[in-house]
Amino acid sequence: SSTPTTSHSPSDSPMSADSSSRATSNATKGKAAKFALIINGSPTDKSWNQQAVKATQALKAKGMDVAVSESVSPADAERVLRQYAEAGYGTIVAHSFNYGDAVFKVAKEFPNVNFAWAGGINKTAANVADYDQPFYQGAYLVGLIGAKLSKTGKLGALYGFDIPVCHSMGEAMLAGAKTVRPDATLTSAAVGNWDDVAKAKEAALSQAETGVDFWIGCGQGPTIGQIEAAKTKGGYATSYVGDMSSLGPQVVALNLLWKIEPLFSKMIEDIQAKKFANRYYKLGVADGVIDVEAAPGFKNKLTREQADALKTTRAKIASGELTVPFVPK
Amino acid sequence: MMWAQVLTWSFGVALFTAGIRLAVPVLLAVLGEIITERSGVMNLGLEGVMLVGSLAGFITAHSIEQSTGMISVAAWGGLAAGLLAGAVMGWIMAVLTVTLRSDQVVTGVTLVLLGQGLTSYVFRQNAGLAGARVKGLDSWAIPGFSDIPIVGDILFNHNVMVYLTAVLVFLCWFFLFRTNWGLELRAVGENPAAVDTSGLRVDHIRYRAVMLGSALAGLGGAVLTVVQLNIFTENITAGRGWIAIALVFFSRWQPGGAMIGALLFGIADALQYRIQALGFKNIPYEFLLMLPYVLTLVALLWRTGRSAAPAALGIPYVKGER
Amino acid sequence: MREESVLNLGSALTHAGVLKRLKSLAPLLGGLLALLLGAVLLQLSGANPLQAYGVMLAGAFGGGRQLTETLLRATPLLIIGLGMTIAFRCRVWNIGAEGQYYIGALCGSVVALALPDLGPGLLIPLMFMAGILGGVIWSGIAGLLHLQRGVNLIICTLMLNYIGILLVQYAARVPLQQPDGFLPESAQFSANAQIPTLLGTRLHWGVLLAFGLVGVVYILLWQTPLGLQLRAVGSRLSVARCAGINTSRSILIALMISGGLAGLAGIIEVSYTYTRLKGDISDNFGFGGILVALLGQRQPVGVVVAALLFSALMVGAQSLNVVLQIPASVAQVIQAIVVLFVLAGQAIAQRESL
Amino acid sequence: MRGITKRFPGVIANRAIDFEVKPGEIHALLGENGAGKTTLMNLLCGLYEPDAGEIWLKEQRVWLRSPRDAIAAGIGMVHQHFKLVEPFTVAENIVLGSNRTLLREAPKRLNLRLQRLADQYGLNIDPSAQIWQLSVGEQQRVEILKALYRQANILILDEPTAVLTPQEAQELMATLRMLASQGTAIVFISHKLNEVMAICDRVTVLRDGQAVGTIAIQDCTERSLAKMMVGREVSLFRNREDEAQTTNHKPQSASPPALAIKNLWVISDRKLPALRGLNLVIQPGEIVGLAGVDGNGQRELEEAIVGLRAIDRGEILLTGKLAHIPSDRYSMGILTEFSVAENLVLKDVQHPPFQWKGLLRINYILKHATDLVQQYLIRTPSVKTQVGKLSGGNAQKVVFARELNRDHQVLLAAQPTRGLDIGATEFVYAQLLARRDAGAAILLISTELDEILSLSDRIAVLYEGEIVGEVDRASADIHHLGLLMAGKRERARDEE
Ligand SMILES: Nc1ncnc2c1ncn2[C@@H]1O[C@H](COP(=O)(O)OP(=O)(O)OP(=O)(O)O)[C@@H](O)[C@H]1O
Ligand SMILES: Nc1ncnc2c1ncn2[C@@H]1O[C@H](COP(=O)(O)OP(=O)(O)OP(=O)(O)O)[C@@H](O)[C@H]1O
Ligand SMILES: [Mg+2]
Ligand SMILES: [Mg+2]
Repeated sequence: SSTPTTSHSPSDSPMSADSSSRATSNATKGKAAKFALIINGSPTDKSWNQQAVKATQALKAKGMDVAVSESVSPADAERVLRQYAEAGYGTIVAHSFNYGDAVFKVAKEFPNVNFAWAGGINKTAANVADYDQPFYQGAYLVGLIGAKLSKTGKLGALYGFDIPVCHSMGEAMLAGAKTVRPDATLTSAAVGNWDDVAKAKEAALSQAETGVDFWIGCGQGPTIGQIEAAKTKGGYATSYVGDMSSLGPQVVALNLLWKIEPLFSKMIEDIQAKKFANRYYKLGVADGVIDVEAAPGFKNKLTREQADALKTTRAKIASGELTVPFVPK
Repeated sequence: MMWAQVLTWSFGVALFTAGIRLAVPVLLAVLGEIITERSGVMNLGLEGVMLVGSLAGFITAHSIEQSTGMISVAAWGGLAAGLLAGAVMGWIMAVLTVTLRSDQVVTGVTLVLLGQGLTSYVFRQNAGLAGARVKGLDSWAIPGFSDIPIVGDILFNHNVMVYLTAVLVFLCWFFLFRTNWGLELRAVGENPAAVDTSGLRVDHIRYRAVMLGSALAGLGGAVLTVVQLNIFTENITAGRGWIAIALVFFSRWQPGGAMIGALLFGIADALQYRIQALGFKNIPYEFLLMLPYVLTLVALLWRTGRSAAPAALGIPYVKGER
Repeated sequence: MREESVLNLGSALTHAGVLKRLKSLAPLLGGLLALLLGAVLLQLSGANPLQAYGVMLAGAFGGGRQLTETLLRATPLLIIGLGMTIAFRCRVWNIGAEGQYYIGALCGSVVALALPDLGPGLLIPLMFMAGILGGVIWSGIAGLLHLQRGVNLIICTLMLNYIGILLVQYAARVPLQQPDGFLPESAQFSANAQIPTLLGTRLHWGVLLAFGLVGVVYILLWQTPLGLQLRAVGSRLSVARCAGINTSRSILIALMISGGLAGLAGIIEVSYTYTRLKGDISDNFGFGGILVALLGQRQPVGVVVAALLFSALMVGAQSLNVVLQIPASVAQVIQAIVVLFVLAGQAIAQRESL
Repeated sequence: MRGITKRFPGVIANRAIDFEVKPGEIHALLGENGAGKTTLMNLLCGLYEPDAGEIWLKEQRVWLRSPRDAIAAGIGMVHQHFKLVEPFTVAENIVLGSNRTLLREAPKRLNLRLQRLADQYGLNIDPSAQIWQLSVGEQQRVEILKALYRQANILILDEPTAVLTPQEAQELMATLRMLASQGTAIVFISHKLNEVMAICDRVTVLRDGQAVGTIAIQDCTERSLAKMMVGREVSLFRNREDEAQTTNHKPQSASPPALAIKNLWVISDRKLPALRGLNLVIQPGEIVGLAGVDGNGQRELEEAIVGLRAIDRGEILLTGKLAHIPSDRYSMGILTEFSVAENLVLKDVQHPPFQWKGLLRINYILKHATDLVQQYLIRTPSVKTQVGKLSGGNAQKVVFARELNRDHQVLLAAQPTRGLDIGATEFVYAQLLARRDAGAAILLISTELDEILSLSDRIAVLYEGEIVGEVDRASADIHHLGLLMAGKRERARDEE
């Protein structure tokens, strides 16, 4: 099983009769030591959720007490958050923008507990941090390679929903591509769903019919759909957030990675240094949190120039010399 | 300029080919449900049945492929597993609704719940499945026919399951209307008391119908994972089971009608993606996504008239009741 | 299926009374059997079943707070389930609760966003009314297509589910999106538009309303002429028609009541739980409500029990996830098994002969 | 059958009944509504299993656990409610379940084979017709042929003549006699004593689930049988001389008609005109009997008057409230899932005194029901019992009680005594006459000429959707009416 399991002593149980009083005392003692993550889907999605779970496993390896709740619908978020807060978890990460309101509500009741949510809109509180997902920075790098790998110069983007996180990815990829191939164009579409792979494949196929042969996806369903489409129609796709190349070793050229572990570690550091209040974590390419790398099967297929371009542009973004355009709509 | 793109032959070919592809898994489920409902049982659990079929098919195909490396054996094995898993789900449905006579609607909805729960449980328990994929079936252009311009591309250049599904439409019709089994099955759906007093077992016939129908739905699910997508993800059927139930009404319980309905829905869906791909940006994508559902409703406006529903549909049979 | 009514209390006094009483325990036995099966599953997932069930039980009923959560989670299921009870009593197969819930939430949200400064005493009832109206309209469309054009009701309501949800997704992303917002959601409702809680608990007025509705629906079905007529239509259409009952009207009424209640559940959830409109505002409450209505045997009190059972399984399961880190999918399977076995038990209890 | 006992929740339908039939005899099974006749026969054809008792066939004990066992044992039953699949053809219904091959027999060959079988038994049937296109009489023949096709040597008929026209009944009896002469044992359930007297060899009478006795037909009269069934003397309205007191009744012809039907055209389910310019006027205080062979538009007329069927042309003028005794109580009269009490108030719940400020007055409704149950002698364990649990006759009484208890000016009584025992029939007749005397206008639709003749003030004959003749009661003549009812058909046959 890939689900991390922690051994709790019975007294950790939020169910025990005097849980709330003990919870508070726990909270003051070993606050940062207990870390909870709640996710909206499956911990094995090869993407958004799995990356976060993977990061908690790294924390666990460092000796932290870690718990994960999977498949928590936004309707249940408030209850689950509260349950963790009462159980003495000092840091609770709500890994979906849909959890926002619940986080702020519960955070007010537990001023000693630190919360973080995946809002990406710089909405914070004294004990609530927000963390951004600047995938668009990575998408720009993807564009550099995509422009070269594409024969037609037509790039495709497929989103779960046409929301800023997604929309900016397509636009940034196009911007990146145009630097090496001015005639590059972008075709984008939304599937209305994060996980309907069949639908996404069909959408990607219809893009392929218009000449698209390089894709970036936003959401695991759309991305898997693109990989499948690339397998049938030819072309290349990009992994979203995690390494999805096992689904199509021949066609997944790049992995757009979100390395969440540094993000979580930074949060814990800040908490210990009492710098957590109102933090907006905008960790991207510069911090090594967002990264683009050749997929394992593609490592030696990239030309030297391509690898270099990746490297130098990444450095430029890191140094602030280059700002990737953010086009949310 | 965009309209010019729409009105090309290649656009049409791609559209209809995609329509057929999208129709196949749903059509199998519709055929199954027609058989089930013709016997008087309404199985609203199709979505769950398809899901279980899709996972069972995928796991089987994957493990055969991994252990023997025989790709086509794996694919057919997977499809058979989907069929079997569907039948097992049908058996559960039949025990509850035929033997115990519990309400068919609630049992069906529960079956969806069960299917969703079981598949995510099994999938998450086996971490190896997450990135796994199978080879599936290659497409097979029918020699001769596939060379016909346009029509050949649309109809005769698919994988074998597409052709098989077309054959199944015919078989399904033949079974229902040309065999004694079919006669008895339809009689049970119209008037179970008549069948009972004729010395046949109403419950046995319904068991067979529900299990056969669910098996086909399971096969539909397996086609989705084993043949079309070559992977499994949670909730992969994404509502296709429900669409199939709607299409049964559209089909008026006729296999031929089912094929038309499934194609209509598939083509509407395919069209919707292509409109997006062509960049009609002023139409919000939500409205494009609605297109297949709206079209199904609109199409039904023209299929009214005397209801063709089996008279005993949805009604548990109790011996000797007036 | 046996219909129970005030006028028809069955035969507790017959010679088979004792046997019947034994049989009436079948659903309970079914539930226990399901838990046994669930125990195997839990063991397979590496948990101690007894401990796990203890955690689930404590998580759902272990104290005032836990009970509160169970009640909160049951509220939308209960409201929708009650509406469906009326629809199903009239043999109106409305499986569009999900869509009606969404549209109800949409209409209520429009009011909440348009009149943020209105006092809650006025605003909340207005929102509720708008929510009900939304559900009524959405179910009414299905009703008109069914009655006017003869389109099957199951399909109408099913298709309108998809359409309704997409409509809300659009509304939350474009016209109602918060002005400076990036996320596809409306602005958060003003405090006035969030249902107040009761005396410092987390329970809110909607919970109270839901339980009040139990009585209302009970009275409507069993103690009013309208209820009797709706049930008559559900029992046999042609007889009802002969008895001078306007059957189309009855069908429309039953449909719209169920739609209206689904809409009400929608705006209550959005106002209290989500506090804003977005594309994802339901955890399958529509289907849950349908299940609860049928599992509760289309009896208002039964619906309460079913809704609580359902919600307790959900809340307990999540607790299991939090406390013992048992994957939520195990709980989902257990939930489905419990429902299936309770169903089987109910069916056995209802059979005339064993 | 020896010592047969069968219980239902709340009722013992059969108590220790002994019953036997010999090959080649026609054995009548008599009893009031709810006496347990149907139940006993359902046990014999394997639909139920007895709680106690044994069944012996030709000196051998048999266990009939399912209809399949019964069929194998050579027992065939024609049920009171036919067990036919409506959208299927006659041939398909007959062979249903007896062909074990995979492929179906070619329709042509099958039809030919069955045509021959039908001819052999002298049953006039078109094997290729669909059931829903057939008249009730024809459907019954299909049922009989179905039993014969399975080589039944015991044939059970549950109230076979209740739904037949006199001519059809005659034909049926001839068929039964022929079958008996070939050695088939026949059990014949009926409420019509004259038929029983005419064709049966022996009679067994049930009362309250118990066998009162078995006697040879020579040893009894209609009157003695009636007494055996009911347990007291009953007067029979069967012959017209008995009802002299009703003949000199005068309708209030001066007043405007209570029911006037003008040039009525109605389309049937088969999209054909079922009524073609029908005209009929009924005055307050008179009973108009509408005679006719079933299937000539009776059902459509009934539905049009009640408002269940759209009127194509013409109009129906109704003064005052309408009460309706439907021809098919299960699809038009009562809700089997509802209690007796609920059924009794079904039409009036929205009015006081049954409701008060929008709420039902439950206690009043229950009391009302208790009163009506006593007044109309409805045999039911309680007013809260589901009507579906009552016997056919008692279910009909529930309809009667409800309809007659409403203050109506017009009463539409369609086949009001179908399936009723003599006691109940007597009661119904008395009620109808009392209503008329109270000033109600009554339209009596019946396929039983006897019934029409004994009750009507005026008689109209319906043929192919038209009134083909109207006669005054005084001048009515059975022969003439019979000709009118079947007139055109007779003539057509003559011309051949
Ligand atoms: N879940 C169910 N349980 C029991 N019966 C059902 C169920 N769903 C549908 N039915 C029955 O199936 C048939 C068709 O369903 P429905 O009544 O919704 O169709 P309809 O559109 O009203 O048909 P019609 O054209 O006759 O009006 C009806 O006889 C209905 O009673
Ligand atoms: N399925 C059943 N469940 C409960 N009670 C039943 C059932 N069938 C029959 N009964 C009861 O058994 C008794 C005998 O009924 P049965 O139908 O045998 O009467 P019958 O003699 O055929 O009457 P009728 O002349 O009215 O047809 C009645 O009191 C009836 O209410
Ligand atoms: Mg009877
Ligand atoms: Mg009878």
